[in-house]
Amino acid sequence: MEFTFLHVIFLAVAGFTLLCGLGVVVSRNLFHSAIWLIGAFAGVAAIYWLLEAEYLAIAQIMIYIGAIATLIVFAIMLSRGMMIGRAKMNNFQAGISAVVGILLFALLAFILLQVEWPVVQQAVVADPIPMMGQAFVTTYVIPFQVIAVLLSVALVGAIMIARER
Amino acid sequence: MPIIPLSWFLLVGAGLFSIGLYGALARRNAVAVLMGVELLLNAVNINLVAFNRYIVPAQVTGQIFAIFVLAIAAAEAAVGLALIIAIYRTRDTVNLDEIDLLKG
Amino acid sequence: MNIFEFIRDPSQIGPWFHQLLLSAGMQEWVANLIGDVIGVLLIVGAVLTSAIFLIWLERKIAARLQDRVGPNRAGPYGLLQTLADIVKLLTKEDVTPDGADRVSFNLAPALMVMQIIMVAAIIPISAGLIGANLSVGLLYFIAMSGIASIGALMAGWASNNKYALLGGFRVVAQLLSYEIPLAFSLLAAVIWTGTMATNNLAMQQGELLFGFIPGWNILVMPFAALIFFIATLAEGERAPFDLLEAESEIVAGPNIEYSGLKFAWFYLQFFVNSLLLACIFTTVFLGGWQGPFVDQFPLLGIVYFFVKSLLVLLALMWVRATYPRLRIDQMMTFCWKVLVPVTLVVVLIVAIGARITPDRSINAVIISGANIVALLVTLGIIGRSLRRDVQRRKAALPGRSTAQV
Amino acid sequence: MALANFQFILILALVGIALPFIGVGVAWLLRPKKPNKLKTSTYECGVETYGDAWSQFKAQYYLFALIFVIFDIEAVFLFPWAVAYGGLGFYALLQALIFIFLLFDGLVYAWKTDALSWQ
Repeated sequence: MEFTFLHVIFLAVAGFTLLCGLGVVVSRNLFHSAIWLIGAFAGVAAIYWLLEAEYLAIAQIMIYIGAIATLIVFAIMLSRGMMIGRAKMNNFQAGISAVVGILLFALLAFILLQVEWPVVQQAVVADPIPMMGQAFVTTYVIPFQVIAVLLSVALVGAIMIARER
Repeated sequence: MPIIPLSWFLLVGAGLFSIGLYGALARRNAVAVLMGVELLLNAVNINLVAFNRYIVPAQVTGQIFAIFVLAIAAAEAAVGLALIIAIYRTRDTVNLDEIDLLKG
Repeated sequence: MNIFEFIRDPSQIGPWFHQLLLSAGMQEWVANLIGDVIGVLLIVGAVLTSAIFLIWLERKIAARLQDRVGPNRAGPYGLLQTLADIVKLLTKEDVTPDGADRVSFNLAPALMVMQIIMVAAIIPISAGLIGANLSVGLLYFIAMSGIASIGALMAGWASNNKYALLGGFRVVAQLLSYEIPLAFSLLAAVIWTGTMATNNLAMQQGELLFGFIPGWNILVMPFAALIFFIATLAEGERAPFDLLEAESEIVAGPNIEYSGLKFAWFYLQFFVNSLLLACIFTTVFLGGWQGPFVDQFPLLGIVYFFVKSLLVLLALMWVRATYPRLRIDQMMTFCWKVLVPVTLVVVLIVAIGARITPDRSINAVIISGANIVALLVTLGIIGRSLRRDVQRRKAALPGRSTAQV
Repeated sequence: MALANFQFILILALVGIALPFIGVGVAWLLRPKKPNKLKTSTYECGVETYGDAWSQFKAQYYLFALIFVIFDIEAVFLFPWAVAYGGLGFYALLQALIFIFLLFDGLVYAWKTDALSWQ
């Protein structure tokens, strides 16, 4: 296999993403966790772009960084004092969880390096965005409408729960 | 033509999934657990898009699935954080091992 | 390639330079990398130099509108004022307050600057003369404003100052709220033009309706353009929506604890952001670089583009220098109870109108008419509810004149 | 094409995030550094600072962010639809109308429960 500049970019992006992911779970300060999380989201967006899914990369930045991360930061700030590193950030099963995580990664890595994936050597479609738009209102029209229902139910539910009475 | 091997992307996905799992299992704070869950969903999305790119590059199925996952993740975060705020308001804590009302 | 070709069509310079590097024996990826780095440096340089000019322009125009002189000491017409300010800001002591969170305190201004530099990449100043003509252009622009709100929130939190945190909350609430009408008025334009890529948007607007009217989106959907303009005022944090720096209430917004160059970055973001918003308005609604004879001489596109953008920017400055500040409840109510529903209606009008007849010109007239009707109806409803509001308050406060209400 | 754009945007992002730090570094060489207790204390309009700022804030802000998130996702679904709209039939318009209507519902609910008015 030839090692190109693209591989270097990929390794840098992947390393950045995993580093930020680790930062999220080990940081003692919850606000710093949120900042690491934003970094991880940006890294995942870059990975999407490397997979030539431009639209998804931007949707990731828009929804995860622009919306979900903001929500998380708001929630952190709304709950006073919970972002200052208290004595314990982890619960009693932290050690076991770490072992489970490492074992899971080893298992997954072992499996997916064994499997011979049926990779197709082909360029992506030239213009995926209209294809997606079309799929939303034809092939995937039921999930599309179910998502609309889900979103409005989530909106109603969350307002009901979070409102100050 | 894809240059980077598919397994590299899958490895990143697996790594992020394991990290997210650790975060979701080990953290005490409810918001931190939620962040771990978001990492899990992201890891799954990487796999969806990678399979789309390498196995059915002529279609956009994987990307569409990933967008649905994105939407569901946002709904989950919105409701989850609303719950956390409501619990914080009544119980003055967001540590999951102290929220044990159902244990009676 | 001869020099006249360049002058006629400056967008040829990129491919020409690429060929030059390749013929010098470079590998493909090295040539690409060098080309990209030069492009990036050009964009960054353009952002920084435009900021210097813009700050002077804004101060001068605001002063003239308010019957003052404005900067007039440093250089002719005070042109060197901004340079003097830069020297001052560079040599100012940089104070980090006690108890500040150092990581986020330093990261916040970087995010603000990153946002404007990223957005500058998708501005087509002439046919094909653009940093990156992304197929997701407009959505990319919307996504980047999310980075600015994270930056503001970070700045507010990191300062460990109550005013800063309150300012951060306010600015984020404002940016998020007004992003919805912004995004949906852009959606209306995308429905009509059928593309999100900024350069293609400008290109599409070159079509002539009925063979002689320019097909600019502002003519097809004046109401959507107006909504976008209002949302622009809020996204640019300009009066009447400059609540975040309400000096009398919360001192200066999330950047209160910043000094020296870090403050300068916030300042720069504010001014360049306005220019970029004006550029996006020009690209989406005013036909971008379109104008007479632009097909023969693409260089003219640059002139047209900058004239249009500066006119929009002038309108933004005019509003800023003229109107008083809104209260936060008025601002949020106006966004969610007026702009958002109305924007959805405009999207529906454009979506339905684009399908009524097979002839685009006739559809454009129908959409345009429906837009104006919707605008008048909206104004009527707002007027009636305002009158009712005044009457209710008058009834609640007997014996007082209306002047105090 | 996507990858060529990616490289450009990546370099742009890196330069964009590095530039402010470079600027601050240059300023660090030039500026005076004499912090004292009074200078680095938190600004609070001349009065002594009481407590830290990391205290609790209104849930109202969260509600607006929440409604924003829902509409943001709606935009992500509707933009590809808008790009494809020219080549789609009447059915596509109908489906999008239902989609927008369902979310409009949520907005109406928020309006009716007064979540949209600033208290």
